[in-house]
Amino acid sequence: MDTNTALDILWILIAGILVFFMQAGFTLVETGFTRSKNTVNIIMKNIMDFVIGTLGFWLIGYTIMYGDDISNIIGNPSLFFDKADEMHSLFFQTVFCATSATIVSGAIAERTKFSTYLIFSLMMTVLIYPISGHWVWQGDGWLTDLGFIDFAGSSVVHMVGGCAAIIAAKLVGPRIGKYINGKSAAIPGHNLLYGALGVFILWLGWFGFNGGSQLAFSGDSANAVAGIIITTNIAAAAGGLAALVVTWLQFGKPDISMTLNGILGGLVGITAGTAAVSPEGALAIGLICGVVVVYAIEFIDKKLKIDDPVGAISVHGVCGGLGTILVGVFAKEGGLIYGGGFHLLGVQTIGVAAIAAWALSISFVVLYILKKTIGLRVSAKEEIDGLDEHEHGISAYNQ
Amino acid sequence: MDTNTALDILWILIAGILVFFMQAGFTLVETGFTRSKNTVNIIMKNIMDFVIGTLGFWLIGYTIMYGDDISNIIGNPSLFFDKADEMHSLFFQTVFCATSATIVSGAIAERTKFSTYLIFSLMMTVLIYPISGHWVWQGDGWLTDLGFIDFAGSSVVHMVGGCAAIIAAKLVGPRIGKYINGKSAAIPGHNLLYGALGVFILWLGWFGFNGGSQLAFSGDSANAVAGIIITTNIAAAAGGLAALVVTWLQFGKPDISMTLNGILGGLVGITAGTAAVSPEGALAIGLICGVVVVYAIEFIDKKLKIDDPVGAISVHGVCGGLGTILVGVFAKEGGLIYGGGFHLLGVQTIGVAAIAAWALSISFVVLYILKKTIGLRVSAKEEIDGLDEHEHGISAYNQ
Amino acid sequence: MDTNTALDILWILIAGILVFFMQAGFTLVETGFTRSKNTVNIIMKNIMDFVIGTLGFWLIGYTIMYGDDISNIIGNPSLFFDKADEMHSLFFQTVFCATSATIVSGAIAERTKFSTYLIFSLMMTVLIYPISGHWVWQGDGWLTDLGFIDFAGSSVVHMVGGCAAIIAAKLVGPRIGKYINGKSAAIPGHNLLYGALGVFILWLGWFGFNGGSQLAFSGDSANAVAGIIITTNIAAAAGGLAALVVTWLQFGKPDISMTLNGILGGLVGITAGTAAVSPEGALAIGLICGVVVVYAIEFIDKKLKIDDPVGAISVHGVCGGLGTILVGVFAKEGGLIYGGGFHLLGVQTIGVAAIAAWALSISFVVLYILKKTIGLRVSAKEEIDGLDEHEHGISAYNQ
Amino acid sequence: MKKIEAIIRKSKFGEVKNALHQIEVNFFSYWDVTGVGNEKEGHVYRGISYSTSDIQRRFLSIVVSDAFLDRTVQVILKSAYTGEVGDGKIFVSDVSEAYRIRTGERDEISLK
Amino acid sequence: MKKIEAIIRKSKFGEVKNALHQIEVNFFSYWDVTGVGNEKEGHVYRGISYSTSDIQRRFLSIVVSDAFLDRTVQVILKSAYTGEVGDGKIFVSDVSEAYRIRTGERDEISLK
Amino acid sequence: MKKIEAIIRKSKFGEVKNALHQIEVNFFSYWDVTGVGNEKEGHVYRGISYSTSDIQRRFLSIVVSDAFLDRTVQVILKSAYTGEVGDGKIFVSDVSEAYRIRTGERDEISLK
Ligand SMILES: Nc1ncnc2c1ncn2[C@@H]1O[C@H](COP(=O)(O)OP(=O)(O)O)[C@@H](O)[C@H]1O
Ligand SMILES: Nc1ncnc2c1ncn2[C@@H]1O[C@H](COP(=O)(O)OP(=O)(O)O)[C@@H](O)[C@H]1O
Ligand SMILES: Nc1ncnc2c1ncn2[C@@H]1O[C@H](COP(=O)(O)OP(=O)(O)O)[C@@H](O)[C@H]1O
Repeated sequence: MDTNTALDILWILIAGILVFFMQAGFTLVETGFTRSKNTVNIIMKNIMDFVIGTLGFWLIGYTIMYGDDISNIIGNPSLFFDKADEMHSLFFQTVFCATSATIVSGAIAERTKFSTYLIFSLMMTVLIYPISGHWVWQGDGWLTDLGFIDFAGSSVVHMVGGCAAIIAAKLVGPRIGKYINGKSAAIPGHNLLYGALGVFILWLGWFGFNGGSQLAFSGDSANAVAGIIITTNIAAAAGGLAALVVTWLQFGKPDISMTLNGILGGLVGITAGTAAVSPEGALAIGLICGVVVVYAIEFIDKKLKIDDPVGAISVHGVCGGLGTILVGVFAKEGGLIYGGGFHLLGVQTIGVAAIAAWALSISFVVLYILKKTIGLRVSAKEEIDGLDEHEHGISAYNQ
Repeated sequence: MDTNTALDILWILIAGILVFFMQAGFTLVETGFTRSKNTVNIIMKNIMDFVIGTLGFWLIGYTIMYGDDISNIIGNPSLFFDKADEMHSLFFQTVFCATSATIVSGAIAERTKFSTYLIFSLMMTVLIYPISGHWVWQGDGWLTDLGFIDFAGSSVVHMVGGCAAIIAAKLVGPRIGKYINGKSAAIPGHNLLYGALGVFILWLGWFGFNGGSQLAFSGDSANAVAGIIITTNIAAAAGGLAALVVTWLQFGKPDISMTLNGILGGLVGITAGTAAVSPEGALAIGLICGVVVVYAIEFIDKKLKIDDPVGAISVHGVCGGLGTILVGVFAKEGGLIYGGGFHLLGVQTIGVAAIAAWALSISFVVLYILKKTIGLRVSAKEEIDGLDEHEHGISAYNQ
Repeated sequence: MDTNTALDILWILIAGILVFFMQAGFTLVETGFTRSKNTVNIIMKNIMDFVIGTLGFWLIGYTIMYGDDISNIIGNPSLFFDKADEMHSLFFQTVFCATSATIVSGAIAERTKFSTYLIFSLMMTVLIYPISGHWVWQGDGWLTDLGFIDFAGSSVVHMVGGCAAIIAAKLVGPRIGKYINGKSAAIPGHNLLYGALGVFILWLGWFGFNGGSQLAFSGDSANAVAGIIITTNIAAAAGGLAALVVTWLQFGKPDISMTLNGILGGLVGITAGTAAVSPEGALAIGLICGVVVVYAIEFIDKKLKIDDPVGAISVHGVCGGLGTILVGVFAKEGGLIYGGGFHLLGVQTIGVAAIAAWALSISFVVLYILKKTIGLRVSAKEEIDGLDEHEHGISAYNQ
Repeated sequence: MKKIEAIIRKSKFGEVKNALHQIEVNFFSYWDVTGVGNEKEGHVYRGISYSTSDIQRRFLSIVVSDAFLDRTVQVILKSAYTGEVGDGKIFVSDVSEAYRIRTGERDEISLK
Repeated sequence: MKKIEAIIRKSKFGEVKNALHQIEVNFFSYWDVTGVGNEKEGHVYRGISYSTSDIQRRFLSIVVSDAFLDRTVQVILKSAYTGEVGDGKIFVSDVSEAYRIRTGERDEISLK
Repeated sequence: MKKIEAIIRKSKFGEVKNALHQIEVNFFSYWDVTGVGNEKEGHVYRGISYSTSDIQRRFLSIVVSDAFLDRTVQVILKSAYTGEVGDGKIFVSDVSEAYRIRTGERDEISLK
């Protein structure tokens, strides 16, 4: 193998390792933003996510996504993927897939049956995620043909997770005590330091998430990756700043949980266009997502009355879709403000709509069946006592 | 230096940095699985492990292991290793050595004298670990000559640590309150989130541990490393899945601490054969280790009545040995199920037996002397009050 | 781009990502070493640091530091840095700048106004740090011309942070209850595990901090980086060991918080000379800094009566300056003990004095103005109740 | 004046609190305790099944005027009830003096 | 002998403790409780503004001889005072027996 | 009925609990408190040596029928004893009413 190819593989593997670590970040964020009586359950869901993702994606998910194209819609599935010279790719795609699955976990935390969750997680891994992924990233998918840009997965990974999350959170219903006489109550997370550490780890992992999606490092890719890391970092910072300022002005205090969500919103938002926009564009996308995430959380919580303990729907669903569409505005080539007209913007919107339609409808079908069969939700007693005691027989914190 | 060599060194350094981070993972796992009154002590042991490992291995350990061979048994020792073009190797081997030493810490947690532990840790670093390591990895050792395969150290690192751990745990005796009328009591860990975060960090570090052991990246090594990362990841997932299923069936609840141990068991088990087996082989090894670790923990706890608070003996000792032997079954070249006959299996078994014999006997000698001289154990009062108060004069958690 | 250049950029980016993660380390150390009622505030300061650093350094700080030289004093500022082939450099320098800013946060923890802190953090980013940085690292600065060696920033990053910290801690005054009848009281940190995890993460990041400062990896740089990682690691270990021994002898118990500070002291100390000294030199520097940090903390606390909850002034300020000067003693080329005479030692001392003078005086001016205008400190009531309740309206820990 | 000490299930706290508010008992203090009693809880940890009678509970301390005693006790008896072993206990004892720190008011008047 | 139970602001604990030491009340136990009362605390969490009357407080339990009762109560009334809603309460009740475990000493003598 | 409040060393809790079980006192509640008293604990933090009289203790609250009072006190006195300063205290006071929430049973019968 020539040195350039080895260099490319090295970067993809390292980036994949960074993305792997995001699982720890998600675990921390979800744990920190929920109550201590459900900590074991949240940990278990996040771990098993990745376990199922690893096995399921290798078993069949990878080829559904990246196998030879069938009618621009789906890859040709084959079992136990085993091409020795694509192992780095299998790894990188596996950690992406697991990210998408894990997003749902936060939105339905503190009330969902563990066994049901595991089954849904498997469906994400082998069905929901790979199919829309194929449309965009396999090379022959119909969205690729249209010219749709989702560089690292604002839509393919995050919005798909966010769409599954909103369906799941709606079907499973709000936590007991969340809506009292139709008014939304605050249920503060039990350890905001865990939340913050989780966000730092996610931010770290995102350099691999976006940078690795270049899928190369040699030649011109080196500068491209450096540029991606800068746009990623600027958007994250801008998202955090925007959320801080908005909450400070609106509630009189700089709100930590919103600031953290703002950072994540900025990261999700830049993911689609990270390679296509300038640092200034990244600043704009980050600021927009940081503001939007605050209002989206309020809207979903207070108007839609969907109970999303960690804000996963807003962060991943809303900012994922929005970030993808904004590529049509800020892309240096083809973006609206660079004189590219409305073409790219249109394509981006179509792509977002199509992926969202797929993810929403298939999630609904799968979850509705699960609801009617084994059920989505634990009993009220289990929920009030905490899932840790009943589902796992141990509490996370002892003497 | 040519680019390929630089690329190799880059990978080795990055892998070493990842392995370094495993120290934090061990600290978190051990802390989380024990009681809060001993947290400072556990942190200090894990930190000083690495401090001693760094200094001792550089001082003399490295040359005992990798120095010019003397009778296929030991390297030619020299002080203050200082070859400018082997510094990447010194670093990579140092972090490995520290891993081996740190394993013992968990098995004897909550009751061992700090000063004694430091001395033993030094002996691990400059004596116990480097000698058996020399047999396998220096190139001229007698096990290398036999054709023994332990790619990244299931035996050399983990089983050696596990063997020292069982001797130490036996000699130091169980914690007060662990066996009441001969029945094993549960002493739950004080923070399972720390345990889980630790496992994530260890899993992360293991990509460096196994992948870095290729000791190269250029040319064909790139695909080899990618393959290693896949087998590592699959075995970890399989180990976690197996432990989850076993505990769910057996105790009626999916047990978090066993699932975490199952993941570690899978990782330890695959370490020897990570480069030699296929993904399917990794799946098998992971599943086997995930099941075995559950029963090994029960056996050691309930039958042998050896008190190992974190399961280090089972995870590192048992799965380390087992994983090494299983290379004889699953190795694509020479493995039993690939028609390779019993030769490799025999060699693997001999190697495991020899290394275990060395580690068990030398650990016994060292620890027995320590027991009879300065003593292994704190007083009952110190143990009941917690080591933090008496050994370090401060508790880990305050207002 | 040729492969060697790509390799260089790869290393710089990876090193930068590691340094980024140090922000999480600082957050954990500062949180762990302070009281739980101020946790949200500390998290917010550390996050906003990095947010401001990212935006401010890109906006103008980078060119003030690295822009075309004006009279050997300052770079030629220009807005919104956007050179496509220097993005890796912008990233690497941004994370360095944020490190310098974040040091101050710890020294003034638990009593400082959040809004004031944000303004000061911006001043660090766009004014204080870049100017002295220019003198040493831009290539045409007056200290570069003198032959001053500060390879990775013992002075440029850490001592500058430490100088700002001492001024800030002095001007903001001690925490209520810290000095009772002129006697210093102990205010133990609320979670030493966080502190330890933070130190592990900082140690991890330091491999990128020092290793990345080679700013290349191809050719001879590979071995140079490996050597840097070894000297970094040895100095850290030596610092921890020295602090452990000193506290054990002096207070009768091995003190965890001093041991952790010793490690950080060793890391800060080696940063200037990491590429210039031998492993033995690193050992010496680490040991010296580990001893000095213990006494410096005592001196600042008990004699100067400056309240520095995390020891930032001693770790970063004292060890930063000391480590830089010690290059004049231990540098293999030009160092005193290698027969290089007093020239280098003199240059190092001048450099340290100049940078300290700059950082102390400009920090004083900025902070004095802030004190007289919007004020540095929260009200006594806010401080006693905790900053989390009043500044952020939420406590970090809930049920 | 009487002090009512109620040891209840944590999961029933919300109901008890609402019920108290409904009869205008708006002042009390509570904290978490471990209770030892008839109830046993089964756990499994690392392959060891064990049952413990040390169970997390919430302890409420409420000082009321004599006139309020009965209805307060009744309301707790009702709202903390599940009927399963482990519902907890209520203890009543005398309080001889009471003060509101803010005003210095004494006894019954300090409880309003 | 009397048991004094004082529920005070956490931020006033230092002052109360010093004041108690000054009148030589050097023995007591304390823990953190949540208090429900007149005081309300405003919070914002994720865009939801809410106010809670569940506030962190410190609970002091002090057993004193009858002779010490008055001055102890007075000292707490004074040192825990801020004048704002939420200063807390003091309750006094009878204690019939007291023992020092170390010596087996009983009643008043065990309190010295 | 009597309420026994015992403030003991955390490290003695296991023994006390076993001793109570042996005389069939199987019902009580406990929580962790900080005790201020004669005992001093030396600490060093970051080079500052200090000694504190604020020490972690366990607080047991046990309501028993009058008949059980003596033996319960005796058993605690014995099992919590080390002889060193800081063993703790036992306080006894009257309880006028007791209820078992599960059954509504009152007074002595609710304590069985
Ligand atoms: N005599 C007692 N003194 C103090 N606390 C008690 C006493 N009896 C019961 N409790 C508390 O009440 C809780 C519930 O009692 P338990 O015996 O489990 O159920 P039940 O009252 O339904 O029989 C116990 O866990 C304990 O906290
Ligand atoms: N009747 C009571 N029983 C037990 N605790 C009480 C009672 N009344 C007040 N408290 C405690 O005292 C605290 C302060 O009381 P609050 O009504 O807020 O202020 P104030 O006493 O100034 O009116 C409460 O949070 C609660 O912990
Ligand atoms: N008068 C009191 N009121 C409440 N608690 C007390 C009282 N006296 C002692 N205690 C508790 O008992 C503990 C032990 O008392 P201490 O004076 O240290 O030891 P000893 O009883 O052996 O002299 C104290 O830490 C405190 O928790």
